[in-house]
Amino acid sequence: MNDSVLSVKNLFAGFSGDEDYVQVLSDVSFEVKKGRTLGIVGESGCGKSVTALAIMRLLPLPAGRIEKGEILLDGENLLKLPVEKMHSIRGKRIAMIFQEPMTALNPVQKIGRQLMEIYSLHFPKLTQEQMQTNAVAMLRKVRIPSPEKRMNDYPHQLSGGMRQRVMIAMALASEPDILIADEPTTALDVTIQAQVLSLMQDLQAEMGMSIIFVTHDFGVVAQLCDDVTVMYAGRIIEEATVKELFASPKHPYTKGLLSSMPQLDSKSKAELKVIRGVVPGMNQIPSGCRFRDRCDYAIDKCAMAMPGCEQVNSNHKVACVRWQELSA
Amino acid sequence: MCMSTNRLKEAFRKTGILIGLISSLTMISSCTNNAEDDQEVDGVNVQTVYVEDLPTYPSKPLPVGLVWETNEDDLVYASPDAKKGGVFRSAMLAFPLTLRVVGPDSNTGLRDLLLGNQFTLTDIHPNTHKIIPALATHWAYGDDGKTVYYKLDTEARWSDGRLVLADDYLFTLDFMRSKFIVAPWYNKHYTEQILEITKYDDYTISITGAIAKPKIDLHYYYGITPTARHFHKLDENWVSNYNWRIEPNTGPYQISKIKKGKYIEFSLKENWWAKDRKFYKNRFNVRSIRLDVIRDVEAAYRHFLKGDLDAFGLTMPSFWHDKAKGDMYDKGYIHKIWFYNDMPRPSEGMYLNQKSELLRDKNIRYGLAHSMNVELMLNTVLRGDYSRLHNLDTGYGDYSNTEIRAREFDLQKADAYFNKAGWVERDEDGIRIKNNRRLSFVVTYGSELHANRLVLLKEEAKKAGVELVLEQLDPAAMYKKEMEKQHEIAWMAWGFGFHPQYWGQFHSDNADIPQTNNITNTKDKILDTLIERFRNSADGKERAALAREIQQYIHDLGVVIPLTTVSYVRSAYWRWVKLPDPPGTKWSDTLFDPTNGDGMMGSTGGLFWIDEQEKARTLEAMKKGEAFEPSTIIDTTYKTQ
Amino acid sequence: MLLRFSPLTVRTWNRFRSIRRGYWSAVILLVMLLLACFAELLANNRAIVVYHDSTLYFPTYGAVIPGRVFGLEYQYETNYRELQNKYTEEGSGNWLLMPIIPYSPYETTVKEGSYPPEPPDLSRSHYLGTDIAGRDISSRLIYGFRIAIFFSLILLIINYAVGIALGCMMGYWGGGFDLIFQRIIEIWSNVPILYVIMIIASIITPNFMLLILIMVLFGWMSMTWYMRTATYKEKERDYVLAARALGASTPRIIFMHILPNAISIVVTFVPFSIVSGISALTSLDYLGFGLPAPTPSWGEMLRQGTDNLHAPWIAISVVAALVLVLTMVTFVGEAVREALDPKKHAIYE
Amino acid sequence: MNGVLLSVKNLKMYYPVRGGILLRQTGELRAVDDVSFEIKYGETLGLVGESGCGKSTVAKTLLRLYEPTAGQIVFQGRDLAKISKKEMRSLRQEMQIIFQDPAESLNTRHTVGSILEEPFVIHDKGNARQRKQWVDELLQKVGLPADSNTKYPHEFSGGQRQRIGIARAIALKPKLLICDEPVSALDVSVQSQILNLLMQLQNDLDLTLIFIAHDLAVVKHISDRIVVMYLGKIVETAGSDLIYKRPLHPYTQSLIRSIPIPDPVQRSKLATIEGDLPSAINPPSGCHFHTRCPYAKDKCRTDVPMLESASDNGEHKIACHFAGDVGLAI
Repeated sequence: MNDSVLSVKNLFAGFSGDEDYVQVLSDVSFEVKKGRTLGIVGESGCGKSVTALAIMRLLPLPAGRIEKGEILLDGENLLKLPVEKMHSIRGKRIAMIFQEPMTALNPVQKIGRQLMEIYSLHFPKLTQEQMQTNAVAMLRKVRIPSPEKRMNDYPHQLSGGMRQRVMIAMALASEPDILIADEPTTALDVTIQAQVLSLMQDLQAEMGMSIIFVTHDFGVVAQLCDDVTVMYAGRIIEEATVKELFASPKHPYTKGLLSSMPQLDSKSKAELKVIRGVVPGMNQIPSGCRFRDRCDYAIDKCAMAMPGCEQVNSNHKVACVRWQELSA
Repeated sequence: MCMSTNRLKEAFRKTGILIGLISSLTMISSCTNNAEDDQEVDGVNVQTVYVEDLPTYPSKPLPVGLVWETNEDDLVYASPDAKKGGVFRSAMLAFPLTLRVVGPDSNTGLRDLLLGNQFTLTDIHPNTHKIIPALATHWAYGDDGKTVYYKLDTEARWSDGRLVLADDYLFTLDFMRSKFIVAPWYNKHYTEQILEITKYDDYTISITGAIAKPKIDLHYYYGITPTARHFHKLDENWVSNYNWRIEPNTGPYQISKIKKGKYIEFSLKENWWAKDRKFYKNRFNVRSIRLDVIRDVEAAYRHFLKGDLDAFGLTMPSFWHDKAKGDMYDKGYIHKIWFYNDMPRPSEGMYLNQKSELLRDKNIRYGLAHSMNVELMLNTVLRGDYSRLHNLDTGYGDYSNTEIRAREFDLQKADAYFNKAGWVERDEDGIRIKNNRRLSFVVTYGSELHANRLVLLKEEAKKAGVELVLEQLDPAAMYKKEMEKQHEIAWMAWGFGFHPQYWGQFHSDNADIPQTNNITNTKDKILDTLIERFRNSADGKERAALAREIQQYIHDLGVVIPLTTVSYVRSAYWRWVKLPDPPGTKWSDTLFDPTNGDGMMGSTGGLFWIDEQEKARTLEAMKKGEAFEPSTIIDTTYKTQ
Repeated sequence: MLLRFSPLTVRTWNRFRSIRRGYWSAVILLVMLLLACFAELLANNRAIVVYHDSTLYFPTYGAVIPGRVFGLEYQYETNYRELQNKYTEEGSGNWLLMPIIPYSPYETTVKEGSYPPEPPDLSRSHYLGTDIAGRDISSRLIYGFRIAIFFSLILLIINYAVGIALGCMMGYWGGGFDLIFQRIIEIWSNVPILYVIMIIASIITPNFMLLILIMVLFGWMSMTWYMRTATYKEKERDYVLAARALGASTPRIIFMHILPNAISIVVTFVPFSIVSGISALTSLDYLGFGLPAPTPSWGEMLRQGTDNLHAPWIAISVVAALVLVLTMVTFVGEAVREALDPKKHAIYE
Repeated sequence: MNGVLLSVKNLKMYYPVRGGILLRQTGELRAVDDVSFEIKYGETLGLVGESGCGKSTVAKTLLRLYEPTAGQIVFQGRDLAKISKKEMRSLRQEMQIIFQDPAESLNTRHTVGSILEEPFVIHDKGNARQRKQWVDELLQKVGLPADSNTKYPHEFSGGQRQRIGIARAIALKPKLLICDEPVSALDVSVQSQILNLLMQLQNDLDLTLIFIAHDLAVVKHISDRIVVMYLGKIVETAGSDLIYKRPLHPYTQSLIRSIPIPDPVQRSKLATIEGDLPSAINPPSGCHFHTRCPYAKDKCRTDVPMLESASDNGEHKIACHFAGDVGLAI
């Protein structure tokens, strides 16, 4: 199919706490393909944000640490790059937007200035006027009304949705190859979320970058993504194209999540299907299959070893020892 | 605090200022003085004539039958060996805000040098304490006991060459009474104390004071300094106009260079009119005096050690004992001198307020006196530098009763007195109690310096069963409290004067009244009579006898526990600075004042000289590292105790 | 119910213990504090035990025992050091035990033929020498420490009591009350405290409590400010709302809910308040506006030391003591803050 | 099952907006502006809208956690807006609230035992032994381990903490339980557990629920009736199935259409309305929604629409000048 822009291979990462080291990512591998959107789904604490940060090499030091693995951007291992080189990749080739735009924007600088700073950082040859023009154009591109006027606003003068648009504008200003979006719409209302999502779709169509979209919302995934990776407790348990995954989820966890969500057209007041128990903390993960505590289909074998990813078909992988008999 | 006269105020001020100077001053020279350079003055006006239309005063006929006196008989105390020349280099802690000697901001360190060059009518011989001629050659006394007639020296000249005439003295009265000088104390003194100055001719005047006094006192209390009529234009701008004008003077030196904020230099006048007068000959020897601003005493001392200053005061124990050591001393480049003088002392003591019921009991006062281990204090915290003050009025010559001995630390005597007063029992802290009351007194004091001394007394007093509670106040707050008679025991010292004073401090007229000096609240009929007789007598001998009697009486009352006194000055000086023998006078409170001295306490200054050959030799030797004999002089010529 | 520390508290405590220098500083300080409480047994001119003619005496605490009791000829307090010498000479079986430092902080001792200050002299048990009044420096250091630390502890307690009470009220009630006190605090905190204390101290001689009161008068604001903010923040939180929804009364909300949550802020500030208390007292004493003589005081010793640099043992002793104590308290403070709010210093490459 | 438990009439709750050093009132924020609705015994009323629409304020005003500016809150025949604080305090046993963030709403310094005991302590019920027993029962009721009472809230996961919050809310056996976004902060897998628990407790304890959420799917699942709010006003109310199947107000329509459907096959363009929620301090004139409404006409800019019946039985109400016309536009 398409060639991959970014591929993550056997990534292990974690944090040292007060007393011990907690491994957060365990053997994470996936590929991002050119011009496509990869959704990373999972509940809080499953490691999806850490994955995003690890790609940017932005894990907070000294606690955070990447143990091993490779992150290949066009075949070049980012983890081996010198720090200065990484600086020029960040923002330029891989850009990132966050859940809370307010905290990602500098509160005491006008947004125009912050946007122009991106240009001066990555396109130092531009004149001041060109930067100004580009910045306004970029704001217009993210559908901010009267962008010339907005250039002079401070972040707090904008609404949440507007701020997220500014973030997107800043991220896309340098025309990156990859945009990492870490739950960019979670803090927004549905109506605004819808606006932002459709904006991102349009921009992707226009600019052709790949997107890694981190979210916990399967609805968003279904609407936006081309490929999906489902994470649970620091591991990838299933990956497939979006249609494949929704049509025939293989992992009991994926299935459980999908069926436990109340749907608009489901029967009101009916008891919902649930996944038993709670997401385990990173330091209380069971041996073997990490989901087996909560899995209705767990058998002794599940406790033996961590199941590896098995190919369901060319577009679908799953990490469950019983996927075949369960889908039968 | 007993500022009853102009001179005393001067003296008092001066003492304060000198404390600063003594510890920091002394001088050396930058040997670059080509005699009479042009006056290099920085923003200072050297013009001396501002008044064209000189005030003149009418003269009266001189009364007949005056008996003119003079004094050419007393011994000269300057050294015939003195050589002229050299620059005496000294320091001041701050640059003055004005060159005026009266009016706002005039109370500067420089004022001493300025006044030391403004002669008065007569001086006092610092050893015999008799009157000697200065601007006046002869004097006579009126029958009223308060008027003195003066014949002026016809050769006396202002520094700009003009003659000093009777009108300059009469003008002084106008000047000092003027509101333009903004000096209320002087206004008052020259109105209330000095009643009249009369001109008889250009060289004869008389001064009439307010109260009859012994003859010598009349000079001391009513003698004045002339003021140059042609210099002072009195108007509302006087204060600001005269900040930086150099006033003509009659003394040996006049300001010759000023660099504002940096230094001031005085030069010896050529052909000074009094240079060959008996008591001024061989004095005022240095050719110029250079005063640099050095803002810190420690820094000044370092300059001194480098040879930038010629002498340095070591009266403070820490300097004498600890800092004045090392190579420069051991190799004899710098000499040290400890010179005992014999002059009135501040009356430092613990003043017991008899407003307190306990302190009204003489036994308790005596007991307290015997509980104060002043001897231990002298030998420990004071390092033997101070001596016990036995009589509050020490150093007044005839006026001091040298028989009186302060009550010594004696627990048995203390015990006896306290027992007599009924304080026999002791509480668990070992303090005496009577009717549930502790024998405890609050001692109010005003200086951090005294804390260590008091602490020691406090601990020792415990042995006698007395508790002292220490209360340190800011000096102003302490003064206020004492003036309101709110203290129990005040640790303080009265300044000294020409003669002791008693009415203010011990007469019952001033007891129990706020804002008077009787802070012991002494009310004693017999003492009152003695004091009144002392006040009313104009006979020096009688007064001296009365003073001694009063001192004994006050000692017997035991209302003050005399403490300590310093009876010397100490200095270090470079070996090229030479001193006469004896190195100072009875009344010398510094050996290195290049001018006439304060005039309040005799004509003591300008006795030393600089030997320039010696200086060259010394500098040469220092370069080569050759040593001289080290020298520490302890001069006890005038030591009394 | 089972007494059980909240795991949060336990974790905080463990974290605190794991910060070694803070933990050990705290331990040492506590020991010092405890020893200071019994300073009379460490440094005193009174004997700890006297055995005289078959009777045991314990003179440390309690009334003065006059010399006569031990067969001496005076009525004032026994000089136990001399008594000890006398016993040794007599060999009569009487004995006494002096504290390690056999000097009170007040008494002047003189050595024949020299003047104070005297350098350290082990043979005379002046371990750190004497000051310019001939008083034993080690003894004065110990008592000075006791005064300084208790001064700052009491100051802290009163300051915090006022600050917490007012701050809570301001934060909880808000409105006019808050507004008025905000302005008062703003104005009041612009008063230059040190100058005011100096002025007051020069008019009246402050004693221990008075000095504390004066300092409280100008020192309550900072805690008020923090508590106001904390309360303001806490009272908007859902658990307070939840308590109100349950019908909890205002006092219950403040004391059961807001205070325990806001208190961690207070705890963080405690060590630094102690440091500032000690420093304030020391500087006041240094300038001569603190506790009256002859109170043993580090500030007064510091001034003696700087005035008498030729007697370096004074300055060295007191500077070392000050640096040691203040550093240790600061270490504790650092550790407390770290334990309560373990923000790992994050950097990004 | 049929009587009215709570009836809200013309409820207004304005926050004063203050400024300047003396904090003078410079304006007001109309968080709840003339809201009326009724809840029957045993019913679940859903309250939806974007953040800032005033739904949470309604909840807190009902409990008198905020003082209403005007209007009536008639609960079992008594107007809560008028009774004294003391009376209100005892009435609080009858109505309870669950908050959005269980971490925030539980005092971290208290053990679960003391948190659950607090309602009894406040209302002075039972002795220590009884309370202990009640706490155990509560724990069991919400499905928490029996040994939870000595633990502290942070030792639990988000879902469990919300269970603690629920246990505390039902401790005094209230009639009305207000759920203020109880599942918004929870993980997807836990959300359904809590929803199930709430529905089960409603059954067991005859609870009447007010369920507030911004997730229409969740609200629709649990509610009998739904009230849609926009800028402090009710724009539409109807039975939950009806409002989903036949939303009449353009705002409700866009809300529904904004929800991403978890089905990649049904992918459609999402965005339906432009712009942001206007400020409640200076709300738009006329119909507050006109600035974002694709059908807005002149009348909408001037006249405020009333909430009027749009169905025969009066169950379906809508505040729109052109209800009939735009209703078909979906």
